[in-house]
Amino acid sequence: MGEELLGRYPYFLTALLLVVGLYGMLGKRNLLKKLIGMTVFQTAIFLFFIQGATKQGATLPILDPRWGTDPARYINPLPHVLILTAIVVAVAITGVSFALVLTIYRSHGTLDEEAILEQGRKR
Amino acid sequence: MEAPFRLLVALAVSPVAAALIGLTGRHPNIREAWTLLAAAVKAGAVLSLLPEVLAGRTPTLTLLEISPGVSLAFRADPMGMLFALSASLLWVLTSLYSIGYMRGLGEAKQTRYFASFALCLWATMGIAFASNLLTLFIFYEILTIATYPLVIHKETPEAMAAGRKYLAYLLSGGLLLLLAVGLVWGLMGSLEFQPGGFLSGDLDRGSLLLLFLLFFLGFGVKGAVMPLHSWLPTAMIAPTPVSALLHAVAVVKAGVFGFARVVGFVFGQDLAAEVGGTPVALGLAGATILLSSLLALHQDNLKLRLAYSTVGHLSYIVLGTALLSPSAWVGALYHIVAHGALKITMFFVAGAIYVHTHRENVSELDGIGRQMPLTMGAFALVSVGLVGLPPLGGFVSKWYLGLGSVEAGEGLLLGVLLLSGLLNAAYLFPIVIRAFLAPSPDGHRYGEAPPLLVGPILGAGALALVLGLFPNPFFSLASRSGDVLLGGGG
Amino acid sequence: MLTRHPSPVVTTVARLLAPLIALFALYVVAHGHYSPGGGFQGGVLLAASTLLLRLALGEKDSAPAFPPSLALPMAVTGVLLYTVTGVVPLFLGGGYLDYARLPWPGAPAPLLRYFGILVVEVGVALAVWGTMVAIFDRLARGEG
Amino acid sequence: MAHLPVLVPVAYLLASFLSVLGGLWRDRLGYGIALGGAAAAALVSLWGLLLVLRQGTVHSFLGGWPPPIGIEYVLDPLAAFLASLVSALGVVALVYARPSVAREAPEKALLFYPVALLLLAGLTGIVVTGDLFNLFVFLEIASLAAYALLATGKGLSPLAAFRYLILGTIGGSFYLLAVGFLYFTTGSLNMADVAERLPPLYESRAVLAAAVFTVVGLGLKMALFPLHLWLPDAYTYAPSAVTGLIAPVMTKVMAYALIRILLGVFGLTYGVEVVPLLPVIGWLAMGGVLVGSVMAIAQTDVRRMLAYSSVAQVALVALGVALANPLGLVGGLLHILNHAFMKGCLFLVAGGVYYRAGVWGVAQYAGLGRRMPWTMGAFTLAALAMIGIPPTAGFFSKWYLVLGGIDAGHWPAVGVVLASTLLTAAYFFRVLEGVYTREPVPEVAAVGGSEPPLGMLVPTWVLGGGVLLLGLGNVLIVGRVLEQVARDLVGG
Repeated sequence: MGEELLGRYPYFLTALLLVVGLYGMLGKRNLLKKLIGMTVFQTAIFLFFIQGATKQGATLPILDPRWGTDPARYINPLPHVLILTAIVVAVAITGVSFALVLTIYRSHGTLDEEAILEQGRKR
Repeated sequence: MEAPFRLLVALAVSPVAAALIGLTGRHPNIREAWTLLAAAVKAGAVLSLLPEVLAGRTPTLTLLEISPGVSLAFRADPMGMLFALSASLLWVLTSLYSIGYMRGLGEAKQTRYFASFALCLWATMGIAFASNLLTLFIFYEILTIATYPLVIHKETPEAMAAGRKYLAYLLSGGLLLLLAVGLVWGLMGSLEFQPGGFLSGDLDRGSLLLLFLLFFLGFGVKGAVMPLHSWLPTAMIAPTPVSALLHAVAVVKAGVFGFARVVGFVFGQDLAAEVGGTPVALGLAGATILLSSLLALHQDNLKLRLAYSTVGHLSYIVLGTALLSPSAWVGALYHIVAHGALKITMFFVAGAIYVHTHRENVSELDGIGRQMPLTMGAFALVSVGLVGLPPLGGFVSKWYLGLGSVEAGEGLLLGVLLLSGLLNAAYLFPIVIRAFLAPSPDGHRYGEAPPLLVGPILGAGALALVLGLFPNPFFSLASRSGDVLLGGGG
Repeated sequence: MLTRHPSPVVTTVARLLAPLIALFALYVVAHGHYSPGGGFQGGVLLAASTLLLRLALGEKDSAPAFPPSLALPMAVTGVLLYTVTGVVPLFLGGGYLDYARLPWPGAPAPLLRYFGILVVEVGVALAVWGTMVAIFDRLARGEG
Repeated sequence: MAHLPVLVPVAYLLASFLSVLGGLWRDRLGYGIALGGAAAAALVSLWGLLLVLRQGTVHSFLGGWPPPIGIEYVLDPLAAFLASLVSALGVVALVYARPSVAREAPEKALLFYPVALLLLAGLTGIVVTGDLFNLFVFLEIASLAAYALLATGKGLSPLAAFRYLILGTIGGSFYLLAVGFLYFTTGSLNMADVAERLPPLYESRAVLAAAVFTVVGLGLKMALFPLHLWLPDAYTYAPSAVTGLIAPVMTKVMAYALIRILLGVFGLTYGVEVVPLLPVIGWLAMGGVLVGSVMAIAQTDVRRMLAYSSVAQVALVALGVALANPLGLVGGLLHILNHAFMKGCLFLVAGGVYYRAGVWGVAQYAGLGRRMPWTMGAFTLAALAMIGIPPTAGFFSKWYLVLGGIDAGHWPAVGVVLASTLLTAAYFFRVLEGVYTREPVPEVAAVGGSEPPLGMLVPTWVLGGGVLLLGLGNVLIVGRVLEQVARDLVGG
């Protein structure tokens, strides 16, 4: 049992980060803290992909004359490529969310969700 | 012209008219001309189909597929013809009357009124000629929606409340029907009407009974079978021509007609008897006949009294259908026509009195018969018919209904019919007596109503008389339908 | 609006560092198609060099190095470069991004693939560079 | 032409970037390019639909690499059907947007059209891609564009968009997580390939995790009850041109993605027999229909009412899928199409009313029937269709859903579909009563309130007329496209 847990520690770390991120996104009232939570959340998923690509005793997926084309010698490059794309997506989302946060701050003067809603109701 | 084309004309003329009415709403004369023209064309088209139907042919028209394996399709069989003919002939009279009534009262939003009216008649034709359940259902729902603007026509809070009640009742009824139609499709994979029914006898009895009750309740809402009737008296807030044509002929009859269609062409006599749903229908219909007559006795408002009377007479038709005996079937179908002509006359009279004197309560009608002799004379005549005495149309249908209940061995129901005849007399004759014999309370003398109102009254009254003296061709349509379904009658 | 950093140490180091970063970025872009690197990474580094100047010198003084109005058109041009390189083979009977079908007379397919991907990487680099700078400029000015 | 499927999203992308450049130079050029690109994409999609129906599914391999190595784009009947729907509605919305954006968000006009095209690129990309990860990328492109567009309104609009962004990102990330689990268990990202490799792995816990994350992630994106909380605010505060573009198609495409992955990749057996995913979705959907409709009745703002109604209607789509039989799926898919037209029309009407009368409130719609007869005529038609009055389109999706429910013997589902009719009637007749029987409120009477310009009225009626034609012609779509699709996905 203990060994099984140890063998899967990356999963648990991923899950932990996911939960931390989710808490930030849903539990915090400050919009910027929500964004921080979102970044943690996304990073957790990136790490999940990266750890899934690793192999014991393998190296970077660049053709090495010593190993030839033996797939066991190279880590799986595909998840890295996927995550590279996912990072681009995440950057774009973060950019848009920064823009949104700025707009909100300029029109409401606060980043506290409840306070903004209160203002919105009054108008 | 080919028969299918005439069938198409009979159907399509109304929506076209509705569109034209909407577009020419600013010119009342042109607008009313469209109504009259459409009514005339429709009646003509339906009449032109009559010889072929009487000759035993069934013109059909299939438009387009609306669900895989089910088409928007129509057929003019005797039963549908009977309903379509009565509705379209009475539309001509109602159109004339409407113009007199609406102008007499200076009503607002007449464009919406006439356009909705045209749409209602369109839906009624669709129901009459539908050759499968889905087509019937589609027009049934269109009828529900098209009648709504007429119910709320006055736009007073009471009218709006009546409209909501109307929608709540009828849309719910429509849902039961939709479920029933869906079940039929699920069970049989077909929705085409077949004389004698198309539901297979091998089906599980429980689901058949459920199906029968769903159909009964679904159509029963529109047919105002108690305890589903309460929208109808409320809807009497609509202008009188609406009450006359829709709440005595088209809408409510669509309910009972649909029920008859389902009993005859979906279940068939044998299966309907076997399933065991008919006692429910008979019981509720019988109770409705008596209760509504008793309630009618208490109504001082003339239109409400007529409305309760309508509730009762609709159940005559339900009763006749559910008796499953040839004579009762013929009587029920004939009552669709006969009651239509009788009741529309009565509503016309009520409306004429209202337009002319602004009175709507029975207690205010003392002596009015002497001032409006033609109007009240017609009322007196059709009262006799509605009670079921010769020589009017009501006698023919009640006679066959009575005969049918004897055939079916339901002596109790014969008693119900006779008792209700007495009750009819009890709530109708006092009106006539008051109108002609009681002294006028005030000195004000009213003359006869305007010709545009009196004309249709006399026309409808005459039709009711003709239906008693010369029952054909309606009677032969009814008995042909009975022949096809139940192998006998008349 | 960002202003010039008061310390000459910061401004000088930034001005020294920025071209080096940009140079390294070009190397990364150029190597992307057969070793680690590529348009995206290179583009981010290029953006980093620009942003370093922006942070140290402020928007006005860094404008000669990279005019703010250039960012959006550059980003769009980069994407177009990518997309057009992808679409051209489509009209020449190949698939989307099928570089072997690029219309370069006489060039063998492997060479076409080699340069096709390079063009795409350059497009990506431009797009990333432009986008990052555009986002930064807008946020720095406090626009949504 | 073998590469048709790629062309649609790429056409949008190209047009989007060109229209940025064009728009920087001349505002009208930017709009012209955007509209031209959208029209071209719509033509290509429709052509693709005809081609696919005649010749069968078209596969296209990016870069010439066949799957499972390369990314594959697939134009099958379902994809072609949805791509046509999305792109056709895109054209309608862009035509409408011109006057509407100029009125409601003039300062955002420059970037509106490129971002709208980006949204359409994302949506059509989701539709045509045959690759799980590529779907994620398009999902996020579409969502990003949607966040940006929805934030352009006034008042709480940016906050609503921000909340949508947070929840949408959770949804997208969950989906990405699901893709990760699928990739690590099957070693492939191609949908068809994964579908082939999955059956022996049905008992794996990783596959279960993938399925659950897919349902939750895409459920968030499609606003499946109880994950719909972002939707009402987002739709309420956005400019009408944006809702007119997003409301009809966005959640539907997400529903499509769910159908694709749940039925196409995991398969019916997995979703029903191995793990009761579809039944659970069914019960959630039933809750959504009821809650969404009841909430819609309680609203005083027309946009909010329509938004809650969308929650209910998307749930109807999900319900059709969850019935897991051909008739139910046909109903659900047909409802995607029908609801896009009905709800699009209603939102366009709301925008038209705001354009002329400056009001959003249900109560302030009073008396508009007389002042804007054509606009309100379209509203009435679409409202009747939403209720499900024959022969409008809405009736027929209800009809197939009821048939599907009966076929499955799923009586609660049948009851919910029927009950939704009454609830929908309740909130629409509330509006219609006021529109046709009351006098205009003073603020409306003061500004007049005539018909909106033709640029808005024509798109509104294109959708309104579509509601009627789609009803009468539903067999054309059901018989030629949907029945085949439903057979392929759920058998029978």
